[in-house]
Amino acid sequence: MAAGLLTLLAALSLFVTSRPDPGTYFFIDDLNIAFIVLNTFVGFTTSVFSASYIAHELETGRLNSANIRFYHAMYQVMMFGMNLAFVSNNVGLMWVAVELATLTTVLMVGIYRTSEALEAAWKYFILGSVGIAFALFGTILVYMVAQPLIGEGQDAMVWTILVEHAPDFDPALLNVAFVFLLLGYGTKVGLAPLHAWLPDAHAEGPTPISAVLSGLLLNVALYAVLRFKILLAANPGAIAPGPLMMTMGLVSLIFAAFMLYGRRDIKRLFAYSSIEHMGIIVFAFGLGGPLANFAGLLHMVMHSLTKSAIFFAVGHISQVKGTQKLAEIRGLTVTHPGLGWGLVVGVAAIIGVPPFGIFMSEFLVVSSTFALQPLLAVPLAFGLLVAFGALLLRLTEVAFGEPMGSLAPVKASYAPMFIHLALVLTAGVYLPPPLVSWFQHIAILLG
Amino acid sequence: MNGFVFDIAHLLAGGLVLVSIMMLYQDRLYALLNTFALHALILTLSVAWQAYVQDAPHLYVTAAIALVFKAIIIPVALHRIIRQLGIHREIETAVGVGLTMLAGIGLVALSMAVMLQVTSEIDPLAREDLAFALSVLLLGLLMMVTRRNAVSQVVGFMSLENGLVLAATGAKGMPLVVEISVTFSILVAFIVIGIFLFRIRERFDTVDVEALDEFQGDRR
Amino acid sequence: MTGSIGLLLGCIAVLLATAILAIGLGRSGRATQVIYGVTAAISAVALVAALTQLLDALHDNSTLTLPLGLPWIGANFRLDMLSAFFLVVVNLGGGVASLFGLGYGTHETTPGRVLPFFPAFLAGMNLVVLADDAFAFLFAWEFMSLSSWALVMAHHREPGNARAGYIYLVMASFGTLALLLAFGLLAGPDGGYAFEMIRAVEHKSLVVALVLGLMLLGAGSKAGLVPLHVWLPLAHPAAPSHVSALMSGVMTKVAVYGFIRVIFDLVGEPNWWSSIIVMFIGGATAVFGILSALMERDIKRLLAYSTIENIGVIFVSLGLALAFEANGMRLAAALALTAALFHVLNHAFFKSLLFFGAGAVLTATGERDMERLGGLIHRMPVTSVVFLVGCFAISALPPLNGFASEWLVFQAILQSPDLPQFGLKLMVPAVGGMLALAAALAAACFIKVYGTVFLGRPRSAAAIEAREVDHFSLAAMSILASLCLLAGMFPGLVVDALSPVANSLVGSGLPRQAEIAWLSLVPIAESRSSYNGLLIFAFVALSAWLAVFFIHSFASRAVRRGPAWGCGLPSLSADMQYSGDSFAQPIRRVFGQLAFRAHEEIDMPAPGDMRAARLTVTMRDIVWDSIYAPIVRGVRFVAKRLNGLQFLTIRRYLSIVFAALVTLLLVLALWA
Amino acid sequence: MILDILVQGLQMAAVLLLAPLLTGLVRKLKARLQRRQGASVLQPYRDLVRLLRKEVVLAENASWLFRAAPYLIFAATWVAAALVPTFATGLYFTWSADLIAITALVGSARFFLSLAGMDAGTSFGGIGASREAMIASLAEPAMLLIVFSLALIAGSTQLSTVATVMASPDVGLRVSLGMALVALIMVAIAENARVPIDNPATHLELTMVHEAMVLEYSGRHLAMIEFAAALKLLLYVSLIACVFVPWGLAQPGSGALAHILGFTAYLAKLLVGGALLAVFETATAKMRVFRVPAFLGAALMLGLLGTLLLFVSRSL
Repeated sequence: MAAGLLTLLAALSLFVTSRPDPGTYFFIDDLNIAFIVLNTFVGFTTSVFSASYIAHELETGRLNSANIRFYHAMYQVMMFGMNLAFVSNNVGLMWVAVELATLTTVLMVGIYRTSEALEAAWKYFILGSVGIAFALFGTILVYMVAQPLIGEGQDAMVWTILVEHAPDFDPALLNVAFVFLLLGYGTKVGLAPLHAWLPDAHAEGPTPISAVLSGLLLNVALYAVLRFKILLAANPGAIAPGPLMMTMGLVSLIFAAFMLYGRRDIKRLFAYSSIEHMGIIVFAFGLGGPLANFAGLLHMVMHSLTKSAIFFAVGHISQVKGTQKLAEIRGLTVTHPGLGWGLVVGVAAIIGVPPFGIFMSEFLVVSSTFALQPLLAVPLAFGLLVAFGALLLRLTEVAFGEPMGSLAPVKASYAPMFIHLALVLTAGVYLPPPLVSWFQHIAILLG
Repeated sequence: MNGFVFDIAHLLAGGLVLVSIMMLYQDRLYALLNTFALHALILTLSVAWQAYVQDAPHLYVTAAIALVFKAIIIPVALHRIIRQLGIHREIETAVGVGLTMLAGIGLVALSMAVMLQVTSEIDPLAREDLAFALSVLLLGLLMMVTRRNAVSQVVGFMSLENGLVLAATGAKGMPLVVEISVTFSILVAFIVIGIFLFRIRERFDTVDVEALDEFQGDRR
Repeated sequence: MTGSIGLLLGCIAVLLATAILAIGLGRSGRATQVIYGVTAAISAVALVAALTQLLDALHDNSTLTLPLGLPWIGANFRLDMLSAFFLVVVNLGGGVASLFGLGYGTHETTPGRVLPFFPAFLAGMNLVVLADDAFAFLFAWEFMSLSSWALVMAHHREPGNARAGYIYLVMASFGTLALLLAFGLLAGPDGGYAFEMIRAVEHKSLVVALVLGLMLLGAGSKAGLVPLHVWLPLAHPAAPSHVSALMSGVMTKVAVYGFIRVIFDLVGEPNWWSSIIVMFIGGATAVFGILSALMERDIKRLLAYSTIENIGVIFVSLGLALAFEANGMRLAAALALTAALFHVLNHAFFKSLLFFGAGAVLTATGERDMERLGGLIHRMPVTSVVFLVGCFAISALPPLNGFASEWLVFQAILQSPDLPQFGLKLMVPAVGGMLALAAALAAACFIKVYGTVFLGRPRSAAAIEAREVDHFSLAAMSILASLCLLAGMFPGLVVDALSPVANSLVGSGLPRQAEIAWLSLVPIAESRSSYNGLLIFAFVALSAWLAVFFIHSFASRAVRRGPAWGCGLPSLSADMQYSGDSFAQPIRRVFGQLAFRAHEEIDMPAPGDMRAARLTVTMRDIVWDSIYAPIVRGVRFVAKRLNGLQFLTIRRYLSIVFAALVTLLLVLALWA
Repeated sequence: MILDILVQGLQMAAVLLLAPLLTGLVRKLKARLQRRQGASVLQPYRDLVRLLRKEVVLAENASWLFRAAPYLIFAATWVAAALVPTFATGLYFTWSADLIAITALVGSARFFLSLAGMDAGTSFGGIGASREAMIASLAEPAMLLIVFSLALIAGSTQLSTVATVMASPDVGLRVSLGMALVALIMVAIAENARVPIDNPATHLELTMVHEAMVLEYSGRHLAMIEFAAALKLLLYVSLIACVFVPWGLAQPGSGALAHILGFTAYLAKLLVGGALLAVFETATAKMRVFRVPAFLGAALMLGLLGTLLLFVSRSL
């Protein structure tokens, strides 16, 4: 927790200190500051949440103290991996960092050692490894593209240098590279049809990990995709990455929206909702242009905050009710008003109703779609509506109606959840101009 | 680049693809492991040749790692695991061997078509290398997809990694960091797989992947 | 006049603060009084501000931009004639509902689930009307939906309410998405979301047509146009009664506002054929709504269906205005638009009144099922009088206000022969017939309501023991009843107040009415048609008084009480009265087959058999069956099919990844 | 102006005085047609006077509404009847209601009558009210379509204007006018509870409509309701007369002679109307209640057809 706070402070200091020149291994620009600040903030609040969550797990004997030491160690390694991925200027190093973060989460997903947890971790691991392989192959290809122009050695993997030379790269090979990178990192983002690991990993691991997975790890992978997208966008001869990303985004959105209906496990439900939102974000970035990129960024931030808040609530709910099955949780607003209304507010935010930030970003996504690809707005709106219906249906059952299940009071701090929700609420009503201009700058950077 | 150098590289990389296809053909686990050892051996030779050609001594390290870990330690370890766990020696296939081979040929053709078409600008050696590496990668994946045993899937995954190593070494002057990360990932992969196999052994009588699938949440 | 818009926004801010305060007050006993007191006061202030703007001779618009919402356009607000009028409707409804809530709210079992959302709901409605850019509009619109959803869910433990809330919010979201698409079309690729920018652009005819379709979906789903009305009879009754009144009386009007704002203000010149669609949907809505109401037993559901009918009337009138506007007949367009707005106002009056009455009955008896009520006229004297006024007004009978606005609609219909298009010429009289049918059925419907609930003898113990409700509730209802009466007697004054609104939208208003002798209502010319509610009222009152006076003075005034004639049967039980269902039976036989696939089954025992005979009536909701049920089935089917993907083996998942890779590579190979 | 108000007052008094006479006339003619002697044409006046003198027997459960309704019904019908031009057009207050408002005013009276029927809490009142509501729900749209037809021809819904236009030669004979006339007669029969819709002379519970509603009424209340019924009959006859046989109506501002002439013409029209009604009622049998929708549906269709045909003839 302390470490989390420290890194958060360090991240915030990035705003004030002057930026170091890009080195061979590390660099800082607007894009990664945005990700880092979000990452460290959610990482910090999650560690606050996990303190009370894990304490409860220890009490109920689901985990022993050795597990917990392992858990906390892995948590820090994972945070390190993610931040490393953000600051690395070397595509190879970035790859290593992403994989580091992935592998640690694999271990944490399997921490309960139940057959379900092991199964989820195994699936995560196998699919993740294939993703790793694809991403590495893509990275090698990028090097191969760059090597004739930049020369052998380190420089051909340094992102800042790659971008400079991108216009002259061989477009055809770059295309192949992007296919592999998109599939490789896209597996981590959880894009359909590469998403299979995501719902199970969310459902069977400890809830703080679910929060971090949805709120952060997906972003890390997305960050990687975006970096390479910039590369591709800079090359006029290459295929536009947009249509590819838009297709995958839309498929993810609509697919996940329908999948939401069949869910019986509350964490798996919100895991699918993460797939859905990742679909929207990737769609927005695929659309391109300042407005859509802005919307995508905003949506990403809002989704991270909201989804982790929801998982905070869900964690306590499953602890207090002793189950994750949706059918066994009823009338939460009656039995546990704080948690219940927290969940209601969180879900209201995630399904995109005002006054929450996701409404604004969805408004921007849909409307910029209209501006650029009017016909795509219809399936987009359709997917949003289907997902809306599913989540609201489950929310109505869980939060309202005759209460069911344990009435035991919750021993938990609501602070992380409500801080997140308050931020989302504020963003929905008022975005501070500096933040806006900063995001706009990034949006232009993303092309 | 003289013809001889090219021919040897071509031969070795082509051999790797050939062995990959051979692996698809195997229907016994032991034979599969032996074939994989051969696969790793050829990879070692190929990497060593690249090291010689590119005059990059650090690639010899990679070659050595490939030889020691992949050609010797892993096959032996897997032999032991199979014996200890009493796993069925026959490979259960999801798709018939004949069909798999046919698909394999198709995949090789596809990777040639993709790679040779798009890499007109870089030097022919790297070009060949990449095309073969992609073939190996796809064949490894095909193996994972069409075989049901956990062991054969692991083998498939490792042959996929071999393809990556082939690509990485083929890329001239690729910084060391990549090689290290490749081996590192293989190492971690193996360790984790080992842990999982062990844990799975704790609870299951078989490492057949399908047996795991009964434990998916959300079904009840 | 930035002052008044600032004041209004301030009111909204105070309402939002009140909502937060309500969370803070929690279970405190005074919370109900404090919250409703504040909302009543704020609504009164906002009402005065809006009225000032509406009646101000200068008619200047004022705008205000706040640095909220979408960063680069900010949150724009604008107070013009149209928004001023709707603000009057919103805040009048809000104020009276707060007043009613002061009394009604004390019976609330879970005030914590009502009090925070009530002010938020009011704030949302006010914001919609003031919004001057697409984002602020949709934000407020959806916020309004959300807060009213929370109010619908206040009594979530009662069966059916959760489903009502669910369907409500899904339909609301559907509407919002339709509106979003409409605004997306209007804003164009440059993202000109401010209404000012949309107004300035000349829109293509295809865009105009699409926007109209989307607005019918978007605003129509909120207003309750058939077939998008399904949520309305579920959600309105589920909420506490003063909220039902707001939802029916006011929120549906905000939807009408949205339609008017976009179609009349933002889009510009309409297509003439689009008016046919609007009119036809309006007419169908009116007839179907009131027929459904007639078949209902639950008084609040009945009122909700009747809201659908009135929305139909309003949309018919709006469609007429569109037709006239498209043909450049400004005066006729103004007439139709004025009629629509007048009806908006009237419906807000009497529907709120009726919902309050239903709430009072609910408080007094705990019953919503009309078949368990009866004879309340003896137990609740004041409520019964004001409720009668409401029933009379909503039945469109002179001299009350409902007739005045329907009369204007008919006058507008009579202008239709001058339309050049043949389609319109044929359509308009048919729609007029539908409206007349709806009006006649409405009268039947409210005879049924009043006759079953207030007249006759009590049908349950609860009805026998009913008590008159508190003074706050009575005051709220009395205010609305007198407004119904006033608007009915002085329709000319209302029309004058609406004239600048029509003027700002279609470029013409109706001639000034206040100077006409005897305060008559003369929309076009005296030789064409005129109506004087005041005189009719005076004549009827005078004649009735004369009759009473003469008869009581010169003939008999003796009264004797005796048992009612029961065909010689010794004792008439309350069950032997005519029930509401039996009242509606003839109409069900006439229209039921068509509208509800009604089916009657009589189980008549053979002679000598002592078994009781049974009559079973089955009715289907054809809209649900033919539109929504297939959608639900479709979503379920797709979800079930796709759900199989959750349970694949890892190998199969890998196959999918593999297939994706191969596909992409193939695409590349072929593309290159 | 004083004179105008005087004429208006005359009209009010005239309809009040003539209404029972028309009812008596129809009854007498019917009796004669059925080869009965029948009561005197003045019998309705005697009935009214007798009823007014009797005490009222209220049902135990009856509320204030039950007692107020007869006066309101009477007043509304009276006002409506007084607003239809009978012997002169352009009366002083004629503009205070057009044809739509007059129809609606009759509807107001019906509203109270139906409510009063349900007040006592017996099944008779309910039966009557529910059947009345069904009939009205079809008759009112038919009436409105007739109004449309007339308004399309005359360009107005103001009865005085309509009558003036109708009297002018340029209207001519039109198919739609004929349809409107037939439809209006059908509506009038339904509204006044005459054969074949209802039988004002029956008290058989299964066939009653109007009488069922007023079953609980007695004494002066019943008198008021009977009076209102008579006024309503007069109203419809006057309406048909004023629209379809507008000749002889005194124009505004014309002298006393014209008014006397108009009044004579009006009396003659009433006589003919009453006679036709009596003949029609004698020649027809009452229909089942559930045949009524078909009857009124026909009126509705005629009205609509008339309106549509007008458009056709106009645009050709």
